[in-house]
Amino acid sequence: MTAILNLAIVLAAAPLLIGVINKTKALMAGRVGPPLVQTYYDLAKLFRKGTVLSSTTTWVFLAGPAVSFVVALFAALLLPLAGTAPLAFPGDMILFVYVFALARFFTTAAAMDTGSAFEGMGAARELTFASLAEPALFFGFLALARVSHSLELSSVLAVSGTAWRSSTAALVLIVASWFIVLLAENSRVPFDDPNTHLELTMIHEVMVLDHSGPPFGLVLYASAMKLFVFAALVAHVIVPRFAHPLTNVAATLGAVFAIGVLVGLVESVMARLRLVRVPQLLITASLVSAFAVVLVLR
Amino acid sequence: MHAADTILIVLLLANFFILGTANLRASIRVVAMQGVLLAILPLFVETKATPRLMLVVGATAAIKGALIPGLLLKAIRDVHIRHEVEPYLGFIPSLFLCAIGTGFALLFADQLPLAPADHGSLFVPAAFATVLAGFLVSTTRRKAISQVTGYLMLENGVYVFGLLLYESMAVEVGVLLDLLVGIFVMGIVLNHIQREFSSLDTERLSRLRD
Amino acid sequence: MSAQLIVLGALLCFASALVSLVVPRRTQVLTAVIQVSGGIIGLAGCIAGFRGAGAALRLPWQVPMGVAAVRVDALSAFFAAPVFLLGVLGAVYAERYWPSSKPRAAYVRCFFGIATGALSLVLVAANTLFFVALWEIVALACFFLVGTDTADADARGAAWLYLAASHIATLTLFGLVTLLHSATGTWSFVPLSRAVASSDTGSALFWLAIVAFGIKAGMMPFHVWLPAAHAAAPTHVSAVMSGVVIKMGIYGLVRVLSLYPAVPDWMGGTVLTLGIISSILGVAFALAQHDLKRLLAYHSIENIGIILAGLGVGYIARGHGLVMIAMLGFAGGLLHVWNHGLFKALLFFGAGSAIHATHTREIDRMGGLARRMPMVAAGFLTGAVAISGLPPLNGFVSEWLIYVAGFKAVVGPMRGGWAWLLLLAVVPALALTGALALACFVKAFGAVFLGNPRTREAAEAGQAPASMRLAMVPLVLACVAIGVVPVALAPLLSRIVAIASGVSMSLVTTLAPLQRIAAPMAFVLAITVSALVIRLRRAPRTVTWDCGYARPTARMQYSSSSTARTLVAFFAWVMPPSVHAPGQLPLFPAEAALSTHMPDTVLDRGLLPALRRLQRIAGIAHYIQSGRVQLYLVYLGVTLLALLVWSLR
Amino acid sequence: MIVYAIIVPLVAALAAFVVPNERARPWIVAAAALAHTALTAIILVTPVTGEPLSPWLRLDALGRLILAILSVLFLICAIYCIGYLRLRAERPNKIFCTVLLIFLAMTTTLVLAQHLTLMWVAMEATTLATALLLYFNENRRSLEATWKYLMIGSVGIALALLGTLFLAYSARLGLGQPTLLFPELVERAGRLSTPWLRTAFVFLLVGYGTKMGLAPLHNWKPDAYGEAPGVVGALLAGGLTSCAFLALLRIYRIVDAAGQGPFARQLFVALGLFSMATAAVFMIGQRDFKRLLAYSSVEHMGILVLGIGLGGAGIFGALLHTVNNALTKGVLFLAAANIHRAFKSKRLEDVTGAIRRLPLSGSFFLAGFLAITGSPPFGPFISELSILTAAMDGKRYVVAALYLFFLAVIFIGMGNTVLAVVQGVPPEDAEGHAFRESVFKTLPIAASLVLVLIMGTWIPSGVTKLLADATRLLGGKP
Repeated sequence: MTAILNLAIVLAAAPLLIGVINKTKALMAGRVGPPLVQTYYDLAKLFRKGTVLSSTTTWVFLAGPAVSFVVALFAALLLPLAGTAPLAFPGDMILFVYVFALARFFTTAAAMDTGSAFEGMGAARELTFASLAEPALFFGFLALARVSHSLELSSVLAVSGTAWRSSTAALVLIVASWFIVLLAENSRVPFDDPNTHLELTMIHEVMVLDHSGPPFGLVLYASAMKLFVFAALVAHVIVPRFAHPLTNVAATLGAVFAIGVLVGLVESVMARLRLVRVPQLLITASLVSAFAVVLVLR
Repeated sequence: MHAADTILIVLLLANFFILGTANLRASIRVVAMQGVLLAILPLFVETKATPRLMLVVGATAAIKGALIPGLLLKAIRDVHIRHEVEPYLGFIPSLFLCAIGTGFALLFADQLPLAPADHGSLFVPAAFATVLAGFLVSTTRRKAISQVTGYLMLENGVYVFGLLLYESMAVEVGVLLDLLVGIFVMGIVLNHIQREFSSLDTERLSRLRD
Repeated sequence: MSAQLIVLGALLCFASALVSLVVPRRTQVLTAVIQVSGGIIGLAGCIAGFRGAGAALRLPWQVPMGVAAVRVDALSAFFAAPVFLLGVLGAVYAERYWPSSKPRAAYVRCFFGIATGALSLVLVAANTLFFVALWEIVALACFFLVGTDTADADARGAAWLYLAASHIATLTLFGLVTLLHSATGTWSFVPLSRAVASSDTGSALFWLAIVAFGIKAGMMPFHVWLPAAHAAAPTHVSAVMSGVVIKMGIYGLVRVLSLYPAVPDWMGGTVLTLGIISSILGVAFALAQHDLKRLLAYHSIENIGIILAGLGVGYIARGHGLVMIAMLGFAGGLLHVWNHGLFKALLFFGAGSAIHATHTREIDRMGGLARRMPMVAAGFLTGAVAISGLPPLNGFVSEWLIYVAGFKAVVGPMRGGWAWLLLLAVVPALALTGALALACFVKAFGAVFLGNPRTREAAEAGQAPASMRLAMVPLVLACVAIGVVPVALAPLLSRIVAIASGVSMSLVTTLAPLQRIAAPMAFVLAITVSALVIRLRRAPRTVTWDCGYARPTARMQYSSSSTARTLVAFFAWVMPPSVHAPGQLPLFPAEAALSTHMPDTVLDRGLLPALRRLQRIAGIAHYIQSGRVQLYLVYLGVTLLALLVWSLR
Repeated sequence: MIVYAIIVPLVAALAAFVVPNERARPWIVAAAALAHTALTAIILVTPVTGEPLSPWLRLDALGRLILAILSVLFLICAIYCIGYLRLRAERPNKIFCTVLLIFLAMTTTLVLAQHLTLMWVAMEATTLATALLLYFNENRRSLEATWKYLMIGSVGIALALLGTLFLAYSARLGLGQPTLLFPELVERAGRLSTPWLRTAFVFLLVGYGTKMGLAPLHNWKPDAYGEAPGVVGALLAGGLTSCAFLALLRIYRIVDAAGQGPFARQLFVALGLFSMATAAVFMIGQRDFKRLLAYSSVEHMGILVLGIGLGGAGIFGALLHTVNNALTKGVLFLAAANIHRAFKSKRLEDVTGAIRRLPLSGSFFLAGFLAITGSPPFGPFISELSILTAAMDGKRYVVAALYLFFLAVIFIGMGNTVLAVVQGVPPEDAEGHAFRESVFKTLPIAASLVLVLIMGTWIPSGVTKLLADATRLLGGKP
């Protein structure tokens, strides 16, 4: 039951999150901007379109979008969007990280499958930055697990008010570093510029250059959902847990869109970092969350 | 002063002479003289003349005094080499060393307990000293012949000690024979060395190395 | 029963070695048949041994002290099973990879038989002398296999390096067993008394074990022999060496530490530290390789590190009486022994087919092989996903167990001691290792099998021969099976952990949720991917768009070295690459070449220079043997005098 | 009965000397060797009779062991000689064959001798015999080697004689009359004069140690083994050294019985370790594979005395290692001889790819290397390990550590050279040489390799008994 609910929420709300971000950026830039639901239009259009494949590619090229799509949905099932997660068991947060790693494996492999210089470059960057982001994510989990004395996402993310009071600093640090990870994992500014047109600067976008039609739709949808899931992850840490599932959903959604707005703000006030700076920022994020661990341990 | 000791003192002096002389022939002659001295030494140790005594004396005199030196002198004559000794270590230092060695021999002999009969006798120190002298000769001289000479002195030293154990000296004959064969083989090899290198300088004999 | 079967299997392996020497080329297939049957019988024995405890047997071996006693407990059987499996698959693979028409075919088969046979006996030997003897025989057989191509100087060098390293290991083992004998008075693995275990003897035994087994297992910094050997050996041999031979080290370590009534913190801490170092640096070095087999070799070091990390967690936790964490650590580490054996063999088989087709080990001279040998590519991909520790395959299960152990350690009450603090480093270390491994294998798989062929050989590569493909199938199935139904292994794991450490509890409840999720996940993924592929099978095809490059050439592709460059740069502090770059280019640059190579820091920058210096010092001593007979006589005299003085004391 | 083991070779020597036919002589040697082995076998199987034929000649447990080794090794070498001398037909073999047989007779005498001086005489005789064997090639290098061997050996043997006389003197002081018969000395050792005994031991150790080739008394070895024909090398490294070791063991018995065992063992351990160290230093980067074998022999002599010095299980290990060392040295030297002859050189510069050029000899050489460095399933594995056991059980951890360290260094040093010889591709001109691996030139090597293998996998109970008796004689526990 909750499973269907989770899937429904993610499938439905993820594109809207993108819309929120773009809208925020537009407003900040003083433009009207595309409608909030623009992403739905794009997806619908893409799924109606035909597909052209590179003659170089093999089935791996198509596995990329498919896997990332499934994985995003799967990750949604691990989140306690409605109070408790459909798939909850001790150690599920490890699975949560590793399914995204699986998706990364296939998206990057798909990129290399085209045998193009740009897409290989994108893949290389994706791999590099992700391997720096992963420790940050895990340090966060470690700290939260310590705080909540549990290994289940549902309870780990249900940070009680007492916990907030007792170890505020640590939790703030975690939220901060996870927000950075969110930006990196979903290749937003300052790590990557989703709507740049200079391939040399891109990470995620450049990897999917050769996708078209439904597969490309899947790619877009998957990345939207991934963003949503990460936003939800951060949101859960912030918002308190309510008794009624639907209240929970509402609260979570609210927080998620708030984060979307925040992302939009960041993107409109910041410029892309030079690539050499990116690792430094990510390592900083790791150190921040590592410090959080130290805080909760003593 | 026992008569035997007089002979032993002469023996020791001979050591010094051999280390001191630059003349190859002379040194060999002196070694021969040492041999003769050793041969007659038993006569002063043992009072009654048994046939065995005579045999030992005779054999020793013949082999150590005549045969072996003869062989060596013949070798020198055959290969007509220069008659200098050509030492690595100068004569003065080697004499000095020999003196130290003799002193050490006397000291070391005192460390060891002796049978009442041998108390005060020079046999043990003389033996040690001669062995050391022979050792010096064979290590500090260039010519292969000198090394054989040194080896002979060494054997003489051993022989001196053997006289202390006159009772069990039946074996001495065997020892002497061995010595003879040994020198004989050495002679053969010397001969070949001469033929191959047209010299008995051991410098030529140091090609095998690491 | 199990003992009889295992011994019979081993003897059949030896028999195949003998047969290979006598039968003519045409009937060499006979050796493979014997090897395979021996392996199957041995496997049966292992499966019987999983539950049968302490089946014992004696083989004829008439030497003082030595008794060829064989004892099979679950631990031995657990380690022996992959040996027989890879023995079988290796033989099948070699049937076409090294056909009897090829030179030295009999040689390879002979030593392959000896290696597998002796190896399986090592794991069941109950007498320490017998253990050492077989141990060295395995080493020798592997030496001959690594040096199969004696005409090739590199192979010779690799083989010699391997022999020297493993002989040092064996000598250390001599010390270990003799010290054990003087401590316990027997030549069999009997538990140490508390007094001995806590004495200096106990620590000495531990350090000897670390060196002896560390060299064999290729843990950093004792790994120097491993990359070259794995690269030079025939591929099916590399698979066996990397899959099972280096696990001998793990087995030995576990066996010896199981003799301690209590493993102090510092021992567990040492194991864990070595594990973490090996895992991170192993994968870092792997990223920097451009030789496919060297890359896989360094990943062996990484995985040995993961195994050791698991064991280290186990020992430390057990020392603090945290049964659950200990159980998870041990189970994770030991299960990873199997997993690594499976997917590493799979990867080597795949790599072997690629090398077989392109006649090069250079990753950057391959490419596009997936279109030409799809089955091999699929197999390699499975292995790559598994070794990256990704769900829903077996690699994830073992790493997950260690992760959970790490998390539990953090969540649980704090303990003192540096060893305890090390536990907190496990999770981040694993995270970094996993991410880097993933990067490395995307790079490898992508550069070898995806994109456009970079050379003519790669372009003309054909489908791999049947036997080479066949050998990969069971491994793929095994990787999936362990990943999808891990619970099936829970009883076995608790049994072997009980033997290894005395800790005993069930993992069924722990693993059940994974199993509940893995199968559907795998199913959904498979369905979606295949659905998409089938739906678009008729999709129009054209040249890669790539922002409108009209004629992209294969050389434009992102090479494997460039993929890893940034990551490798992070580790320059521990592994400085040697770069041969053109200097300041003139105004009108002529043809210029850039080549980079990653020397092994320990070997090329540490050990070899040290050895050269040693040789120079030894050379100085040679003037002693100056060739002057007088001088020799002086030595004689000096010795005499010295001893006389001594005697006067 | 036993005395025939001496007489037969002497008669054969005479025959070899008078027979004019060059082709026939090697067969005489082989026949004599066969007879000798047969005699030995009969002697060994027949139980020890109470009454010895003379107080001077008797076969005790130690003697039985060494005699067995000697006889087997000589047989192997004799058969090899048939092929070898056929290959070297250009050289007259009259002296060679005669002296070989005299060598056999003298070593047998040495093994039987129960009287110190008789033993000394025999040892001196073997020295001289060996000198003539070394000179077989009659070129400058062999001449130099012979000369050095002769000088050092003679001086050493002279010191041994002096030591013998010291022993006699201590007997005279202690027992009244200077006896030199081992049984008497052992049983009444308690009353020997200690200072003289210790001095005597030092002199005898240096003297016979020189023959055995313990560092730093070993300097004649590399030259002699390097220049002598391989078969002579085998006889020296396996046979003569074992005899010298036997001499030391007999003397050790007396010293031990006199309560000076600890002192003697100290010296043994010191010299043993020093020999291993020296060998290690000179094996690193050794370019001449026959000299390499010489140093390996130095190493193993060191291991032997070390084993005795450690006592306990070490004595058994040392005796076992005497057997293994002799047989393995047979393999190594004979294989090396074949390689040397086939490549017309013994330097690494010219010799590589021996396995391709000589599949059998090359493999034997490699196997011999693995065996001598203590790899299973060969004999030395057991003996070297049991010596280490003695060190550990005796809590001599430093000795054990040094032992292992030297073994490691030696393995690396030796392996570098050996693998360079056997592996790789032979130079083109190597094919040109006429050398072919005939039965006589390979079968003996194979035979001794098989024996080494047996010693590592299935030590016959007879051999075990021999070893056990000898060990008991030396006061060790088998």
